[in-house]
Amino acid sequence: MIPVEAVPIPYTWVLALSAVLFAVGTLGVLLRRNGIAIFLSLEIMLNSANLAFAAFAFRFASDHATAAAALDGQVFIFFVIAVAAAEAAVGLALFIVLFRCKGSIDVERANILRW
Amino acid sequence: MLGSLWLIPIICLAGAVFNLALGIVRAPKSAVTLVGVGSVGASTIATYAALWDYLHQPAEVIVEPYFTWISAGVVNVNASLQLDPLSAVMTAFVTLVGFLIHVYSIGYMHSETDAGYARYFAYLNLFMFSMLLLVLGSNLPVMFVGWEGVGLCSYLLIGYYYDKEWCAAAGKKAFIVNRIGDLGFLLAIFATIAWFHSTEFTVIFPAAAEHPDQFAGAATIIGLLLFVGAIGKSAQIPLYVWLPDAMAGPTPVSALIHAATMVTAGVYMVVRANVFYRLSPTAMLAVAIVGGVTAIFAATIGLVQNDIKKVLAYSTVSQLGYMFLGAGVGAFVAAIFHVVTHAFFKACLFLGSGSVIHACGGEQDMRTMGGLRKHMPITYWTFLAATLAISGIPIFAGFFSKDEILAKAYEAGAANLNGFGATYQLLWYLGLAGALLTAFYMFRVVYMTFHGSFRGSEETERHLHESPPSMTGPLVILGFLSIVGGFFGFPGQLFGMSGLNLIERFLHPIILPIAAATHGAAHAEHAVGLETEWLLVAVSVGVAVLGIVIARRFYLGPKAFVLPRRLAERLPMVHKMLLGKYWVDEMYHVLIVAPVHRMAMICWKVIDELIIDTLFVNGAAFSVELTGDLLRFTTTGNVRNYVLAVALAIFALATFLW
Amino acid sequence: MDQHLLFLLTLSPTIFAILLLPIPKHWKRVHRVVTLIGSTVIFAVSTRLWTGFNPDNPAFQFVDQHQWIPQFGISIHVGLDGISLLLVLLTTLLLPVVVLAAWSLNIEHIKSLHITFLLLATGMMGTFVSLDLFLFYIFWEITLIPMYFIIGVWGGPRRIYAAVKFFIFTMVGSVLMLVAILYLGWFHHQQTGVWSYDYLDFLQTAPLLSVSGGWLAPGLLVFAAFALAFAIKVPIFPFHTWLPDAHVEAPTTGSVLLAGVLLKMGAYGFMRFNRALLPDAWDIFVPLILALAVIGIIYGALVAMVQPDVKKLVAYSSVSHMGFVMLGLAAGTQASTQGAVLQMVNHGLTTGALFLLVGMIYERTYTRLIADFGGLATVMPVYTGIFLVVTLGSIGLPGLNGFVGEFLILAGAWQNYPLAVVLAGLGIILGAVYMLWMVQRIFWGPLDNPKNEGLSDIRFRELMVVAPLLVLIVWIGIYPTTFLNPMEAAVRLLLAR
Amino acid sequence: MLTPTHADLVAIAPEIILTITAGLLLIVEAFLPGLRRHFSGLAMVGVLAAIWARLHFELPGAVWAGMMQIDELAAFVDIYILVAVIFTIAMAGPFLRRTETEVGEFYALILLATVGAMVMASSVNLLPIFLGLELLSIPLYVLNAFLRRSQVSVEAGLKYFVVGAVASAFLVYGIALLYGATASTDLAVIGSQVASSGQLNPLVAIGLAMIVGGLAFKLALVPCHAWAPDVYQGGPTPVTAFLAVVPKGAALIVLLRLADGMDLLHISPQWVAAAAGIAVASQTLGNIVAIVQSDVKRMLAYSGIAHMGYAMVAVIVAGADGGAAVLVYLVAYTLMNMGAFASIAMLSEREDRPHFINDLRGQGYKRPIVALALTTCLFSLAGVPPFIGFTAKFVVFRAAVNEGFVWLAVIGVVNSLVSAFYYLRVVYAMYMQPLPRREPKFQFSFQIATAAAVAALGVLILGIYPTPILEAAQTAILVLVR
Repeated sequence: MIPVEAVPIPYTWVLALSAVLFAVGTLGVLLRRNGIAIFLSLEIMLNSANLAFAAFAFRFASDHATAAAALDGQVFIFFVIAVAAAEAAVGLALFIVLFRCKGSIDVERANILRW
Repeated sequence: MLGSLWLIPIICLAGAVFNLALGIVRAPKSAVTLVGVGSVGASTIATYAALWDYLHQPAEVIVEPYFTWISAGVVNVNASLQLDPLSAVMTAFVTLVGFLIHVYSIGYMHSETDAGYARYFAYLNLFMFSMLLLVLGSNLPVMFVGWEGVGLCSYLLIGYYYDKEWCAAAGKKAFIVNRIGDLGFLLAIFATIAWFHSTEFTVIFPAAAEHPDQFAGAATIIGLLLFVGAIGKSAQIPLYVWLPDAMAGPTPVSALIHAATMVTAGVYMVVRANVFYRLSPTAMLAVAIVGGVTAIFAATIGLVQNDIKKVLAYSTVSQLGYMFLGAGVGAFVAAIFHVVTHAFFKACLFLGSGSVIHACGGEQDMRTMGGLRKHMPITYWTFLAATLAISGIPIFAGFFSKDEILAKAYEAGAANLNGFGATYQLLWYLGLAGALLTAFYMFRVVYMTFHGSFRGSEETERHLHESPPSMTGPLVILGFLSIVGGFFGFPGQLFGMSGLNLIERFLHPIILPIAAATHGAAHAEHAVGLETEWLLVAVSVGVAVLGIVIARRFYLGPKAFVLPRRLAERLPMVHKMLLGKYWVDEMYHVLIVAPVHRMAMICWKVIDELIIDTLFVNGAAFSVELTGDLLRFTTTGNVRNYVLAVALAIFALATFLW
Repeated sequence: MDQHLLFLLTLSPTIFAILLLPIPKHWKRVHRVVTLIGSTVIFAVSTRLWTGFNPDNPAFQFVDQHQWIPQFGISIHVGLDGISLLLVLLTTLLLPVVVLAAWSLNIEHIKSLHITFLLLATGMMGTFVSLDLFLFYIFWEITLIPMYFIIGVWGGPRRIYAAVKFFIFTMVGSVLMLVAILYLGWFHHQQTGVWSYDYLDFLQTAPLLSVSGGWLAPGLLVFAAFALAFAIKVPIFPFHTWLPDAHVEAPTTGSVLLAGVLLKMGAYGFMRFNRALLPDAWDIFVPLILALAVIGIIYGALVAMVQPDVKKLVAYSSVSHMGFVMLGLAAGTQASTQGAVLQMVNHGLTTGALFLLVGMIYERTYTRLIADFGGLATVMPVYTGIFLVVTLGSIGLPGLNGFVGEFLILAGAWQNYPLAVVLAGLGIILGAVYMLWMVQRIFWGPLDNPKNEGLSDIRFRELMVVAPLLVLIVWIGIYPTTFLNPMEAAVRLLLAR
Repeated sequence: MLTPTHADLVAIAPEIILTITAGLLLIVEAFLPGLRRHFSGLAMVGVLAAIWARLHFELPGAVWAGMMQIDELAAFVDIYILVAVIFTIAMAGPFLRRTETEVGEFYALILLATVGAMVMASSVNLLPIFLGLELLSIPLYVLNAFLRRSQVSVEAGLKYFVVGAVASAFLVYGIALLYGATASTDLAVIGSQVASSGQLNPLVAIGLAMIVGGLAFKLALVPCHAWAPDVYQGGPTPVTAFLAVVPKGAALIVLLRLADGMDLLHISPQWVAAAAGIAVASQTLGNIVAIVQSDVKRMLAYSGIAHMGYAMVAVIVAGADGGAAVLVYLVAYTLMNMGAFASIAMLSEREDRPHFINDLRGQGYKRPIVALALTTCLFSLAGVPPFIGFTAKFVVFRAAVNEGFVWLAVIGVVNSLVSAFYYLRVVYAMYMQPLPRREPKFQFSFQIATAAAVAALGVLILGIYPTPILEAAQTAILVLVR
């Protein structure tokens, strides 16, 4: 059994993770053509933002001067989640309509409008 | 009449306006005649009344300012007239000759339509107005108004038969060639304003005369510029080309405008500005040379022309050359004197030719004439008188004036005027040669026209007739004047009594005495002895006679026309050259007209349309559209590209702001 | 009354335009009558400016100021000095003339034509009277839109190209002028701490702009911005190519106003702003302006000489004539400047009259090609006479208006730039060449085109159209003092700066 | 912990009214579909009530625990947004009737989006700003795809959604970073911290970049512009009009608050350079590409890009002058676009077809009023006096010159010169070209014509007498830069 002492995780790790997630999400949006996939990537981006909020809030909470500010970040997370949900609803609806029109949810098929 | 000089020109102007109105309402000829001739007659009377008053009062110069014409900054021009010996002489003969020619026109133009008739007299009156303004104006701009006015009228009258292409063209040519000269005049006015801050004769000439050193340079420039104007108006080399063409107008017009009055305006101007010329040897020499060369040059062309009016035209050019030669050698009075006498006999000649053309039904080619003497005696005799006058046969008017000019030229040479003695000497020879030619070609005209037998068609011969009194009347008067006119300037000095030379005495005051000048022309006064002068007289008379004899030999008697033909065959080149008038017109066309036209086309098609419009204006628009057409493809229509753009943009911005 | 006269006068055309709005389209005659009455009234009222004007007072008169945009120190500020007086009167005179000229035109949209025309009138007058640069700019630009429509709607075959070209060309210049105006306002604030775009204020501060330190000196740049706008309008070579197209395509109304007034706006701007506001920069630019002016004179004349289309010929002759105006301004002597202003009026009269006359012949034959004419003098002698008089006036025959202007300009310019005068003199000769050649080809010679045999001579209405212009052409030729006096003081003041 | 007071409620009365109206519409739609003809009227009433409320109650200033700032600025923006909405609704009624899609949702969504815009514009805290932004965006995703059967409409909706969602993701992440950097979501705090620090530390820089990117999407600034042409062309015209005006207004205000609060003009030359670059790029690309467009709506999209470029210049300058300039420009831009789009809404046959410029040939005499309105608005867009478009440009460039950005002003005016090209094209199509052989059948709608005419009148009158707008703008902006 390797003993593990309870050292608190530095918030920067979390931040790094959120950054990575954000990058992943962005790349996902950029690289995938399938509507749903793009959509999931979007969710990842939003949630990475949430992670960032959480990380910062975590840090601020640890400091008296900024303890009050911690709340803002945490509150923000909930709103983002809500918004993400709303976007999900609309987005899915849109893809359905798109499917009706084009028989596919490949976003590249939507290219009547250009130039 | 003094105090209301303005009446003299204005009457004519009123006549012109009135006649135009009459023309528009198609009034009958009688009314037009009344207005046209009447107005000129009235102004003639007014003139002589004014002269009468003038002679009976002490003042030498009378200036009548009426109102400020143009006044701004340094420019300050009054509308004002001036009567002094010079303008007096000019007005006197202008109105007289003008009136006679108006009378003559009644008969000559009777076959025109009413409207045309009215138009003709309107123009003629307008011309009289302008001409009087020209000679009476008391400053350069007012003179310029008349100057351009006569140009305009000449344009209108040459193009009187406007429905004939060549007439209109000739009119245009006259106006434009004159314009070139006018530019010189105009620049001269500007220079005068710059130097004298005035254009009044009574200011600038005395000023120049009093400070010769100060104004010597000015005198040269202004003098030369003025002379450019004179060259244009008085048809001297190189701007003489318009005058022969101007014969397209009705003959009375040729007589009035292109022989008697307008074309002598240049001489008038040079004499008017004599102070400047005497201050500037260069300018004076230029005048003399141009005059002398033109005199002989035009005469040579005159030798071979067959159109009677053309011959007279070239002789006019040549005579004007004599006048400038006179002015150029300092014989200003003689120049004016020749202007007057020339007005008489040349007007007479033109009117005579007019009456001949009239008789031959518009035919102008002398080869189809001949023997007209018996059909139209009055015309013949008056014509002969005038011819003798122009040839310089003693007691005829031309003799005195021309002889005086030649004598002065010789003196100038002998006295080595301004150190250009040799040149003046040469010019004298030219003048003498010119006299010979003049006598020759004038008598050639006489013989070909009036002597021998008629060479025209039977049909025309039957219609040959003497002209109506309205035409012969003026002929007689002018003929008479060209006989006695010379005695105004009787060369008294030859008999030791200079007093007899009235015109010399009368015009003397216009030759302002020049204050002691370091340079400038010393007026060559009697540089030669009396006997020399007599010798000169003999020589010029001899030359004239010689000319007449040759003419007789060539064109009269059994062997008529044989010799000249043989001569022409002997020297084909020369003959062709003379016949072709040295191809000057053609040269001008090649050297000036065509290149200008080509340049204009280049400016339009290349610079304007190609470079500016197509290349820059439309080019700019096109390039913008092209860019747009390229850039529009950045909006690919593929939403993933849009997202990529956003992402990259934010990435770039972040790194940039970092 | 007098203190608001100028402003009301400027607005009055717009008011008449509004009056026209409720009148039904098809009552063409009513539109014509109302517009004619309106413009005549405007002209009549504008004569009050003449009678009430004190020629000895160089300052602005009939000054009228209303608050407008106080935040930026912008106000409706109008006034007249001797220079603008003449131009305003020229404008108001041309209004009824133009209306009468378009009287019998059978074209569509008569109503719109008259409305646009009246709006244009406001713009033109406003440009000459405004003493606030913001106001000036607005009026300057306003003239664009109506003229754009006049050319584009009622113009010839290539009207759209011409209209757009006109619009864009003019705008090219004016947009930069806007920046220049803004800069001057900022500079005035720097100097005085006050926000203002008022001309009289700028007269105090603008001359302080530095012109030293190379071509990027603010003074020079501001000058260039103004100059470009005005140079295009004048037009100065090489910015002139919009003019022939606009003139040829535009209907008579447009051509007359274009030549008569709009071109003057450019030259006016040069005097009012470049010369008065930036004297130092002016001195630096004079050689350039001078050169371009002379080039314009000769170039315009040359190109005019070879034009097959009468209107185009007259258009290029405008380039040449406006060259004289610029020469007079650039020479900058009292005489030449007064001559330049007078020449603006002259050009307005003669060229305006020429376009009117061409319009008349066009109404009869529907062609403007010189080649289609010839020998018209036989069928329409009176018309020929009038045309000849106008032509002579424009080629500067003494006793007619053109001469006085050119004489003053050249005589004045000779003091400083004799060479330029000599070259410009060539322009005078060429002027005679192309004008008389045109006259010869149109009126003289045999009547060889059978189509022209039935042509009727000038009608009474048409006579009434040109009569006022003819009277002025002769008047200015014989007694220019009437028109030289009022501007004398103003010009002196202008040159004193 | 502060508890909400009446003041807080009253302060957002307009938002509340609109929300209620929206809800009402949905309910009525569900239970009394017979009343559909009156929906637009109902919505209109709601909007008018909102305006009344905004004008009637005093402006309390900071409310909702200082998250919102209901002051002159908020009032100004609210009013202009609501006016824009009035125009939208006015042209929506006949439009929906024509496309047989007249349902309550449309108005409800419009009103909700409006609420979002108003919240976004009057908030000084990133949280409500984010919420407002989403509340504004999500209905618009739907609205753009509102013509379900029209391919283009759906495509427009999709594109707007995808790009929009990504943009807001970036935005929210940017907010997170700013929050992390400054331990606050309150703009005032963030601003003062950054301004006092005198430069942008990396975290702030990246956060700012992301937020600006998010807003740039809404403003359709280069390079986040590409969606605009497609969406404008595809979406229903009333929505396009709304889209062209309202979100941009709100976004500009936020951007202005940021820039001004952080005093970016003075602390960050990079920002100035970048923003200037964006502005210039937007103007140039917008105008140049607009020249080659054959579809009026698409052309207006590009022109919109260009116009936001001009507005950006004012944002860069910020401060009292720049702020006022932004507001004035917004008003001008709103009127011009509403007029233009209203005219287009009427001068179009079928929604799923492009609105070709050539279809407008000869309309100047067929439909004088609308054509004149369109002409007025186009000249105004081109920045020709005496229309408000010129006044707005004047104000903006004046601000730029006064701050020393002469070169920006020069580029701006040159660009407006280029823009004249394509605006003129429409004008001469209408007035100088004959009707096409197959004459398009545009049915006349009094309502739309009135809307267009009113907008055009506003453009003209405010152009000639802009003083009130200027005054309002300046007083409004004072509370920001105080």
